[in-house]
Amino acid sequence: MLSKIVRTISNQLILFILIFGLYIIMHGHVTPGGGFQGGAVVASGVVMLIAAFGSSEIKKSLRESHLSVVESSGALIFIGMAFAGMGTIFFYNFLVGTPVFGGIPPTGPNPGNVWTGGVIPLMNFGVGLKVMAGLSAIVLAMALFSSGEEMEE
Amino acid sequence: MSVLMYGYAVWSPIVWLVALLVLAAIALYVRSRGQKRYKKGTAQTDVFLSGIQVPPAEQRHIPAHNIYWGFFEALKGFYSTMMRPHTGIINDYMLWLVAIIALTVLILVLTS
Amino acid sequence: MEYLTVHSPILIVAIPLLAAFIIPLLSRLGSKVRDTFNVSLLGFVTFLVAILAIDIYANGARIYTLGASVPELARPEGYMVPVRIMFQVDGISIFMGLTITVVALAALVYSLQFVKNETGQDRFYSLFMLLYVGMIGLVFTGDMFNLFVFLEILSIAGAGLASYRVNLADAVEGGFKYIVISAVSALLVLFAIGILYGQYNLLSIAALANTMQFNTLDMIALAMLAIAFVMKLAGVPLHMWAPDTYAVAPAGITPMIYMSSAASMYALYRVTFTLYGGQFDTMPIGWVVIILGVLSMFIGVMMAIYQTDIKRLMAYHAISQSGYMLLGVGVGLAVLTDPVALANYGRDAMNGGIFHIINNALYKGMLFLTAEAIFFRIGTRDLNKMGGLAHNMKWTTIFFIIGALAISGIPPFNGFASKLLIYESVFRFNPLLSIIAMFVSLVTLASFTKVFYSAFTGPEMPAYREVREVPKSMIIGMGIMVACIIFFSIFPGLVVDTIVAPATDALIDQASYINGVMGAAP
Amino acid sequence: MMQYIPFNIPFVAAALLVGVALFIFLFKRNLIKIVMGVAILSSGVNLFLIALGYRAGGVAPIYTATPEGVMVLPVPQALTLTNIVITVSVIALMLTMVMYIYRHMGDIDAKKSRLLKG
Repeated sequence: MLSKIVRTISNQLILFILIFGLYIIMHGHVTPGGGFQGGAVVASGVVMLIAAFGSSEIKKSLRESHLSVVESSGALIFIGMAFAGMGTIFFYNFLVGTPVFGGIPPTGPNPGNVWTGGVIPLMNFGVGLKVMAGLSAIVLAMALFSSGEEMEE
Repeated sequence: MSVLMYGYAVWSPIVWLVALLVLAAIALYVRSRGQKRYKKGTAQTDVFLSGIQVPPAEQRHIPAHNIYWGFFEALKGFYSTMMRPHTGIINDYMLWLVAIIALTVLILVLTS
Repeated sequence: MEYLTVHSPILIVAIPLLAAFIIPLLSRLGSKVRDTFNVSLLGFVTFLVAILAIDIYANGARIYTLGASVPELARPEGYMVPVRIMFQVDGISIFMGLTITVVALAALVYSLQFVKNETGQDRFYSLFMLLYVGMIGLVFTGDMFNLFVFLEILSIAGAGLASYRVNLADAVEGGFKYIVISAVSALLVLFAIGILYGQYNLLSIAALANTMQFNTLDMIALAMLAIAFVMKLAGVPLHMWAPDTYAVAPAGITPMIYMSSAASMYALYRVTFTLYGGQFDTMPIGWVVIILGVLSMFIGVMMAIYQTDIKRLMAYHAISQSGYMLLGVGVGLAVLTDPVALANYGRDAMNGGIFHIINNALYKGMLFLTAEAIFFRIGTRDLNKMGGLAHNMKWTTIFFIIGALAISGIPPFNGFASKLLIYESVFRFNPLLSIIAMFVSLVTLASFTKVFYSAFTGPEMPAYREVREVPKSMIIGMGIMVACIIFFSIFPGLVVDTIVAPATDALIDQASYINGVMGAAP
Repeated sequence: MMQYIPFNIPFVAAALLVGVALFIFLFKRNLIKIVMGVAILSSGVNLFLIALGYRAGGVAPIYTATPEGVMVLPVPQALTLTNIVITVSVIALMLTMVMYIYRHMGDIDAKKSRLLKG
């Protein structure tokens, strides 16, 4: 556990890291970035918390079983989106042209329209959930392991 | 359906099995002509080792490292050569990988 | 039914992938629900593989393009080359798919009781499904990059499973060796893919094969691809990781890791025959494969007879048997450009080599399972400490005898049928190779006699008087394999005609593979 | 394009990275260093792929708001991203195994921490 200054600042900073990570996830289809990158940003926030508070403190609030559920549901969202196109074909982008994420990308210089891309933003969201839970679990497990504790109760 | 006919080979497991059954019948017939004085539960079923005290079960069984002892003794040079590359060190595995790739590139480039 | 037939190539891959992520959620409902789910799901996938196989043997190779409007649309309007991720399933792919699925089903049933008392079972089954996805995806995929991705999936899942029993020091070591060699060989595959992409700007196997020029860079790429796959399939002298990993992996996983080696062998054949074949003299690369095969056969078996650890011994036999497959198909590869020799003996040699893949998957997988059944009951893999187990483990002994006779090529078992094809066709290519193959078969029998004698025969040991037969699900798992072995033994002609000959034709006939994708090109 | 490889700095850098990785695999016995070697090999391959897709003066391959002219190839970038993700998981798995090996054997030298050989 580091000093009080570090702990207070990281407590404030984690909010911004979370928002930035979620921003990268949700804008993955119009700007550089996406599910993996945003999830990695969120996981880096977890790394900061582990450095500031120590792994055994973080273990109390981030439980392995919860992370496992989030990770599995992220993967299920991704594959579920692929299966949802099974009416036509696997991975078919069935949302194109519908009111949900179905907009047509504008051409020419523009700030980008988030309401486009069909299933891709939803898949990005699933991947983001999986990566943030998975990477957080990995770094937490390694931090606990090196301090001689086990992750599972 | 059961016969395998490719190239020169003709292989029919059914014919082989029939032949096996015939041979087994002959063997069983020969066996049935033998002595019938064997009785269970008497001294006839005990182990006999030229009158020496029979050792207990775990000493009577020949363990695996003694089987084919002469074979390994005769091929001692071969096996010590074989054991040298099998070090169990991951770096040596990688060395073989790199060396064989280089050799294959050489073979392919030189022969074309 | 029609719908299932059309979509079966992707469903076979996607359903186990979905299951891999449902299992952690489902195991909260209890282990019985999860086990029933796993077995019924893999049973359904087996059914899908069967209907896909029937369709392919009736109507020829199939293409499934992800994200297109119809599955057959490999090249959208106005494109000269395929642009989408694509599965291309032909005779050899579905042959490997059938082999992998049968082994996976038996291994899963076997594992149910085996891991019953271990922790982390939901992860075990998740990784099991991922390993299955990796293998099936590897044999179904139609483009080079997904070959790499599926290779990595099966490597990661396989390494995780190999070191599943992390409380044992050697298990972690075996898993670490497996992941290092897998990661390095997979990255070399990616490097070779990069070289090919840099020249042709293509990733699809069919489109690449269509434009292949075979210049020096292509040769380098071929060497990297081929040798990386040889590393994954454990051909001598790149075999040294295999005994380490096979010996420590839990039961049920050893046959699966062995099958992932067979899937790598498929990738080797796919690259040498389909990607490169036809346009150049295949004699040098054919001889490379033959020499690797002969070395694998000979050194594998000579090392096997020397071992005293039962699973290491069987792992060296797995290497040695891989040599037969490399030898058979290597002869076919060497004479690929010579139609007379190919018709005379090349095709028969390839039939033998490919038939040996499925035979060996069955009996080698079964022997691994019997070895682990012994470990399950007496807690050691050391042959020196075994003895007299036949008194108490009757089913295991019977299964072991069948497997040992089959692997040694004793008639009437299926091992003899495929070895006979290899002997008599390789003899006309080069008699010396055939003689070595027969000698290896002899030593195989000798070493399995050693295992049988030291583990099963002899007086009943006092230490093992309390040993009982293994639980029912493990016997059923081995029984599935034995049933297949006996079926294959009695009907070798049927098997070769229905599933092996189409696989050989699919490998030789590069043009139809290319036309499947590029067909309508003007 | 390929004939320019010897004079192309990114390709030289990629070859150097691969060479460094191979050097580590062959001569460094420390298991952590072997893991680092895998990471370096992966970086080398990534750099190679990215450099393949580069077109002199090209722009980012985003369809909206694209100016006239050539684009860099998007496919190698997709390959690289996939490879990065895979490498992360491979390295996490490897490091976990190295930690277990250290816990069991008390050493991370490839020669001193082995049980399986022969």
